[in-house]
Amino acid sequence: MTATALPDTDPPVTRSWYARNKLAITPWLFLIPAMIFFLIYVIAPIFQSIWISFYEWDGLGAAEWVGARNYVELMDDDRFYTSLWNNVLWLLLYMLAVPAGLFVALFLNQTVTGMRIYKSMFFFPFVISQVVVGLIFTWFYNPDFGVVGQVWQFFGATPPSILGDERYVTYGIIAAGLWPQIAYCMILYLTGLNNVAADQIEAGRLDGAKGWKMLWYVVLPQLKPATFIAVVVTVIGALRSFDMIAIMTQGGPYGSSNVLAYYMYETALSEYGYRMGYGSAIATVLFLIMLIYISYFLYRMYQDEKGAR
Amino acid sequence: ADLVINFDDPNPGPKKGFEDAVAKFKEANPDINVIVNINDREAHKTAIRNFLSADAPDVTTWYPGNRMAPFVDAGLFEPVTDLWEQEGFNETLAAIKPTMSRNGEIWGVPYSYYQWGIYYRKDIFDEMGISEPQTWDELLAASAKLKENGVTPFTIGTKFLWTAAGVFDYLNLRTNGYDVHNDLTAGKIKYTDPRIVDVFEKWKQLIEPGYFIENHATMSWQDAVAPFANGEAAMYVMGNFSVDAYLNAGLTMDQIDYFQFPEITPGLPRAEEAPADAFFIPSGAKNKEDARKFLAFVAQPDVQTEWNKTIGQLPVNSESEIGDNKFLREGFETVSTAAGLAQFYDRDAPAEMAKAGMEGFQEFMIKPERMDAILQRLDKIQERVYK
Amino acid sequence: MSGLTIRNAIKRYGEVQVMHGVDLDIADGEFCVFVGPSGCGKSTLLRMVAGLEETTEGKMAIGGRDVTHMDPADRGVAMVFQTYALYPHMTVKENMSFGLKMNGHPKEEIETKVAEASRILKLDEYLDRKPAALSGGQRQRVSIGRAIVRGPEVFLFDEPLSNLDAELRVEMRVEIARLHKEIGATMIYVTHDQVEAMTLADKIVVLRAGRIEQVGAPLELYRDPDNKFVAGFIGSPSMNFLNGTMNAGGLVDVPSLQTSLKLNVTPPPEGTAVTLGLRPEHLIVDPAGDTHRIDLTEALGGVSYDYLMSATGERIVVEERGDERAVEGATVGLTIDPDRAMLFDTKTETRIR
Amino acid sequence: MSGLTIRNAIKRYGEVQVMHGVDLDIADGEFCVFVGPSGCGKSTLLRMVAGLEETTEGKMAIGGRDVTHMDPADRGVAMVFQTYALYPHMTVKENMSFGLKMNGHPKEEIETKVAEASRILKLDEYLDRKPAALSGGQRQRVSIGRAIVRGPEVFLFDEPLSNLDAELRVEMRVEIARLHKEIGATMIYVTHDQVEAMTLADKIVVLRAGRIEQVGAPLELYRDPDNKFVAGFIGSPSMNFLNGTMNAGGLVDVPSLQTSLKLNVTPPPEGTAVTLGLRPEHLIVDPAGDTHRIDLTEALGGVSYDYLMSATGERIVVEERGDERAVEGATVGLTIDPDRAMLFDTKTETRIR
Amino acid sequence: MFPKPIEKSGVATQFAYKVFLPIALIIWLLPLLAIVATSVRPPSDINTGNVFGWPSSFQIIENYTAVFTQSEATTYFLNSFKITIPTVILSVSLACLSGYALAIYKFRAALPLFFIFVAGNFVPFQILMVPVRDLSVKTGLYDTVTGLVLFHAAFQTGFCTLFMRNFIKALPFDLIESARIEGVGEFKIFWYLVLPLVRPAIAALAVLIFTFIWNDFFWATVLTQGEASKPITAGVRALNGQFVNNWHLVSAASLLAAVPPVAMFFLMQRHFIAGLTLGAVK
Ligand SMILES: Nc1ncnc2c1ncn2[C@@H]1O[C@H](COP(=O)(O)OP(=O)(O)OP(=O)(O)O)[C@@H](O)[C@H]1O
Ligand SMILES: Nc1ncnc2c1ncn2[C@@H]1O[C@H](COP(=O)(O)OP(=O)(O)OP(=O)(O)O)[C@@H](O)[C@H]1O
Ligand SMILES: [Mg+2]
Ligand SMILES: [Mg+2]
Repeated sequence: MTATALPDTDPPVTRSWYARNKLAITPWLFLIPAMIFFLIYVIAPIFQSIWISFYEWDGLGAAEWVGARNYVELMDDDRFYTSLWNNVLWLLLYMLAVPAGLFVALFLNQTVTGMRIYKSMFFFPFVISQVVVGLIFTWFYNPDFGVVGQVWQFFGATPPSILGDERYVTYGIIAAGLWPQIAYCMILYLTGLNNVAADQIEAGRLDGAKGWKMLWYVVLPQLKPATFIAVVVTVIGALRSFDMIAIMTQGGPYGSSNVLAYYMYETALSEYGYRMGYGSAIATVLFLIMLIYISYFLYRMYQDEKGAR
Repeated sequence: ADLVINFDDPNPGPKKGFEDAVAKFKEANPDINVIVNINDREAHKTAIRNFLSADAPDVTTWYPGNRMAPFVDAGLFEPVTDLWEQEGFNETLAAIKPTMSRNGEIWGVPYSYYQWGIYYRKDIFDEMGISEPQTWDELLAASAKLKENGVTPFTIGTKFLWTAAGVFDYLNLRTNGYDVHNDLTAGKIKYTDPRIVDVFEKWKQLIEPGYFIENHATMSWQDAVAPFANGEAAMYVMGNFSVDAYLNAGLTMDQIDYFQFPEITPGLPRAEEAPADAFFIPSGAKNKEDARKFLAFVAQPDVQTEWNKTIGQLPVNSESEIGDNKFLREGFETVSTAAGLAQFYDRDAPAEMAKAGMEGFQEFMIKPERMDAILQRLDKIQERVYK
Repeated sequence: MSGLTIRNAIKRYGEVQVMHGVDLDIADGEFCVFVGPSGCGKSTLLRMVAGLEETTEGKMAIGGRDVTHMDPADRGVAMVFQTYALYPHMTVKENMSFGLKMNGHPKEEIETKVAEASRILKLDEYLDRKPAALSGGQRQRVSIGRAIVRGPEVFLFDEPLSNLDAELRVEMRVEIARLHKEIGATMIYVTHDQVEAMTLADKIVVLRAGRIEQVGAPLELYRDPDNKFVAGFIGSPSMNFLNGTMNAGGLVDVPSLQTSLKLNVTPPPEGTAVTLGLRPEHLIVDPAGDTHRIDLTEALGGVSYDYLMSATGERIVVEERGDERAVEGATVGLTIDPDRAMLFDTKTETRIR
Repeated sequence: MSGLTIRNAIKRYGEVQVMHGVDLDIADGEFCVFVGPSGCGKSTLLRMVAGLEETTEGKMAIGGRDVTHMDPADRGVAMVFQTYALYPHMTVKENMSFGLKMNGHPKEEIETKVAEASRILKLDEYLDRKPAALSGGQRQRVSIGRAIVRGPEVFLFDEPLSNLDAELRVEMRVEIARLHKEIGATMIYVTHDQVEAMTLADKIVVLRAGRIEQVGAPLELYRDPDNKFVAGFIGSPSMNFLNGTMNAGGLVDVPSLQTSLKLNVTPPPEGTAVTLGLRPEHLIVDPAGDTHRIDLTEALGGVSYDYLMSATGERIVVEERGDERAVEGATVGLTIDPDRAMLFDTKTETRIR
Repeated sequence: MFPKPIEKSGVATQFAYKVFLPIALIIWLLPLLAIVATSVRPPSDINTGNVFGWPSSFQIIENYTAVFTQSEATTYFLNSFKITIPTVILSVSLACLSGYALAIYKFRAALPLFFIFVAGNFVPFQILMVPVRDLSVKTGLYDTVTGLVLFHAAFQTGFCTLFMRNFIKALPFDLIESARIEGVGEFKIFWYLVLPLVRPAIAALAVLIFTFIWNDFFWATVLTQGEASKPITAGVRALNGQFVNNWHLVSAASLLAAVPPVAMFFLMQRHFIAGLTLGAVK
């Protein structure tokens, strides 16, 4: 082919700067409002909190720089260790919501008439505020006129004071917290089960996998995304456990049901608190724990995104 | 001019008392436009930090003693020493003057206070032939007798901690006296001091035989009224504000009565718990002139008389009249003859110490065997808080 | 012996009946292909054989054993799915050994069987990969391997190649033919693809709306269909159908051809409406004629398709080969070999022989 | 005039270069089809023309205007996507008028244009339906309609029919051919389908790995490919390739045929390794010969494919027609028409003419 | 489908399943049922320990009206709506914009920015508490509905962006390209094309955020103090203090507080569940 020069009949059009850089600028125009909000209310405060944790400050007067002293004090604070240990308990026991949710989901994954209603009723607890759940269970556990008390008395036993006994209190609150959380995991699994590949189940049937074997070898691996999310939301739920404790015990009796989230609030903002620096130090520790999960989650997401491209 | 007042009790009685007083004040000062904000007490406790520094009202309620210390120290309250001079409060309000003072100035004007003591079921006592105990031994004997008859001697609800502090304060005041109370809350005495240990040992004498109701850690003070009302428990170490609750729970004036916390160390001058409620002027107030007018107004004898009749408490002004109910009369008798008035453990001690201390009391009431560990922990905290 | 016998099999979904009493015998080692339009029940019948669908009524026997109500795993069948249905979280090896493992076979036996299957299917290199890391063809091979390992009496394939691209499809088709030769098991194969059906089958079963239309060897169906449906279904491009009537002399009047034909059949009564069937590959364009106009020609290189329009408005497709091709727009005639024309009763659609 | 000129177009994604200096001229009103193996850059080139991908280097002009760095909207092109890309929340009419409306064309003008397009595509009945209520073919028609409405100089199609089933595909293919005739705009069409390419194109562009292998009319490419790649790519079944060497007399030695052939080409030097190309449809099985064994035959009715194995292990496919068919396992020979054989240089893969 | 459909098992199993299902439901909802029963009892039932038995009389109207007459419940409810509805509107709008930008445009900062939004969504509230409260006090937003709305909207932006971005990303990109070829501007593409198409996602998200915000307790505690701006969750806690020992009233108040999210759930069930699983699983 003869390499004739292109017939440039039209003079090159001069386009405005915006027109030329349209695709580079537009996304920022869309992003700016959200970014500003997020920066002011989420990103900046994280760093401010970390910064405050190096101060002694009662929220009124001038803040005093104390370096790492708040952290040193934290290392020697029994309440902190109680809270940390309770957080660990929360993390571990809250995880029960995942298998329990799966179990309920399996139980409900049928097409009997009225199943939709049953499913929604089972999901119900998740929609209710944790404040209400906390109140319900406070009453439920009441040894004198709560359900637990009545049941014990029916059997002629002295009802335990679940929320008043350091041995039971954390477990009692976690059990209350599990109630909505199981419902949440159940829904995740129900939708997961909906998407389980029918052909793999059939292949499994031909391969002779039955019951638990089918569940373990064929179904569960397919539910991995649901499980992953269930674990993530449960971990976050466990570490954020604030409402229930605030309502049910306020960390009591004598701090034995405290967790970091509530302890932080208590130190920083409650009637006897106003140690902003110390509270921030606790929050920072909590944040660091959460950061492990956040990083893991982002890593997973990064892998997915890479795969998608 | 506008006068903004923040008040801290939305419950019907107190609210009415306050509103009536405000109405009267308006009548007397038609040119002042009074604006009131009424908050829930717990909310008020957290909110005050913000509004004092950010958007100060002209008058606010708050509590004397150590509770006012942070704001006084941060310069957020206006001293009213001159007002006291001018209006002669140094005489009429003398009872509360010490706790209203700090750094050589006086910081507010109290409008009400109330006595603490032991409220009891007179009908049960009568039935079992028990009379009002005057000494520690009599108290123990009365308790033993109640227990034998299937009645728990004391009700209490420690979910919100301060109720336990009331018991502790009384045991301490009666065992060691007013000065030890003040020294302890001022951080001058360790918790492992033998005198304090002695208080706990006394307390043990009530705890170990089971003289307090079970499950008190899950109950608020109101919850704890129930066993008292239905006869499962017969005594309650409480403040006078609780009388309403007894009546609401179905008890009649005849069924309940009051006695002073019995003597423990013989001959010790008797000090009492008598927390006061007061008005303060924030230093950021815009209309300080009218604010002072209002403070002067609420200290007037007739105003305090009316107000305290409405809320069933004691007026601070010595020229006011006491409501004609047996509790108020007995209460007035109790506090006016006391050798010293304590505010309360959690008002006298710094907040952080108070919190830790009260948790310790609660823990002790449930696990008395941990006494040593608890006291050592309190020492540790004390060391840090008062440094 | 592991042939399959189906007797009067009926399938209902609630009220809807989708299989209407199917009778079928497949001999041991035979390669049987089910074809038919979408929704005719091919998959359903196959899945009834597999045991994945309940057989509502009727009997089913494999190798003489009545399997009608047996569990899928106990029937001695293996199935290869259109979607491969590989377990995505298992390696190729684990996928293939899963069935044996579930049934508690000893480890060494599993090893040998997997190795054997992997040899047959040339999968040795991929044994440790997960399905996601395989191409479509490789995945389908694994799913066949999974079937082989279990050593079933009957292999079932449900459109196994339809997710592959054209080239791979050809390759895998040959592979499956080879496999059948090598292991000689009975195979039942569902497909939409003419070529697959014609080339793989020992026996083709043509289904329509839950009923068997005809069973026979591929060329038998091509050459001697029982009815218009089968005739139209087998062969590509499809057979041309022209309306006609029997006239007095046993001749067929075909208006669109502007002629009458004498076919080698037992003529039905005079006046019967008949349909004449002509395969595109059996027609020759006659440039000298003038019965048709050439609407469109498509030259594909080796062959061309001519779309002819008759005066009656009936369309005819002619497959042309060789280098001389018809020109669009030209007026032409058609040369017909009456021996290759077929006749159908227009009403009943059955073949008139 | 609205032809397309591409000069030395280069496309890089980061480090990876996917188009290697493409030069192409498409005349005004021409129907140009891009074919090539998957990943060769067909879509990329089309999208570069559309302006959806930046052209890294080189120039591109439509109707004489340099459009290399223009916004897609300003190039005067319209594109029809494989996925139709209809706006699901708009009716057919709104879909077609959306672009004009957004660019502020007056209402009446839009009305007329949509009416016109809808007439051409016979969409009048469906104007008020949403895409979800349309069949695949109708959707594709709407997406073409959307392109027509804008009255572009160049239409771009990226595998527009590959989501349709076989029958519809044929129908829509004819439709597109008709459309091209009717509006006569320049069209560029990407496809995988041999038949589409052969039947629709005025000009086929064969791409391989980001380079143009050959440009020409369909039958030109079929009959006279420039190289082995094009020869193998065009035509189905693919051309057979046999190894050979030039011997002294200008003859080609073909071991698998056990003979030497004299082809009508300028013979390369003696000893050159050459590849002989033979189309399956140009071979005839000779039952009398004994050079090959018939491995497998596939009878499709009208045609059969015979898979022949030579002594050298090279495979040959022969397309057979007519009724006499070869038998599997038999030993046969091949009859070759040297005029139809092609010769390629084995090393460079270029055609030797 | 797993487990095996119950219709395919024996009659006995089917029967057992159908019988057990309601029993399981009752056990599951026992705490709730108990509190419903309590909320209609007269106080005397509670004092006499009649927890399971039939209420000695039904005080539905008395108890529920008492909640409103004896407390500021009306204000609390109004506040909850005043907080929740603007928050939903604001955060969803912001997220539509940012989600669109992150899903459609390929620029280097897209992924890091997206990850920051996602990470922010998981941050424990406590680390934000002190500075956010401080900021609110300084700007006069403390103890105002506006303050809560702004914060909630900002915080939820993380989750909403994650949600919208993934949803928009799943739209066929062809649609956008097609519109670009047609000369439709970027904002018009967003407005006329993307917004209508993500309506289901917006609905799902709105329902979800509504429940989240309605049920928020922590920030209500941290950022409000008075009756004037307290939402119902914090209100219920306050009522709990006020109605001590009046469990019938506390129960009634609690149930009332749960009504709007529950109603939301039942009315918008499809969207709600889609929201949960979309937002989470994708
Ligand atoms: N679960 C079911 N409930 C009701 N009807 C069904 C069910 N499964 C299949 N059918 C019906 O049974 C008939 C046969 O379906 P089947 O899947 O066997 O067709 P097919 O021949 O395999 O079609 P295709 O070629 O599209 O795969 C269809 O009409 C279908 O609608
Ligand atoms: N965004 C991208 N980044 C990097 N490489 C790309 C990108 N898009 C396409 N490619 C590469 O460019 C080459 C050409 O791709 P293109 O989609 O044009 O192929 P194609 O011929 O259309 O294939 P197909 O027939 O499968 O559609 C491929 O090798 C592909 O991997
Ligand atoms: Mg099928
Ligand atoms: Mg492509």
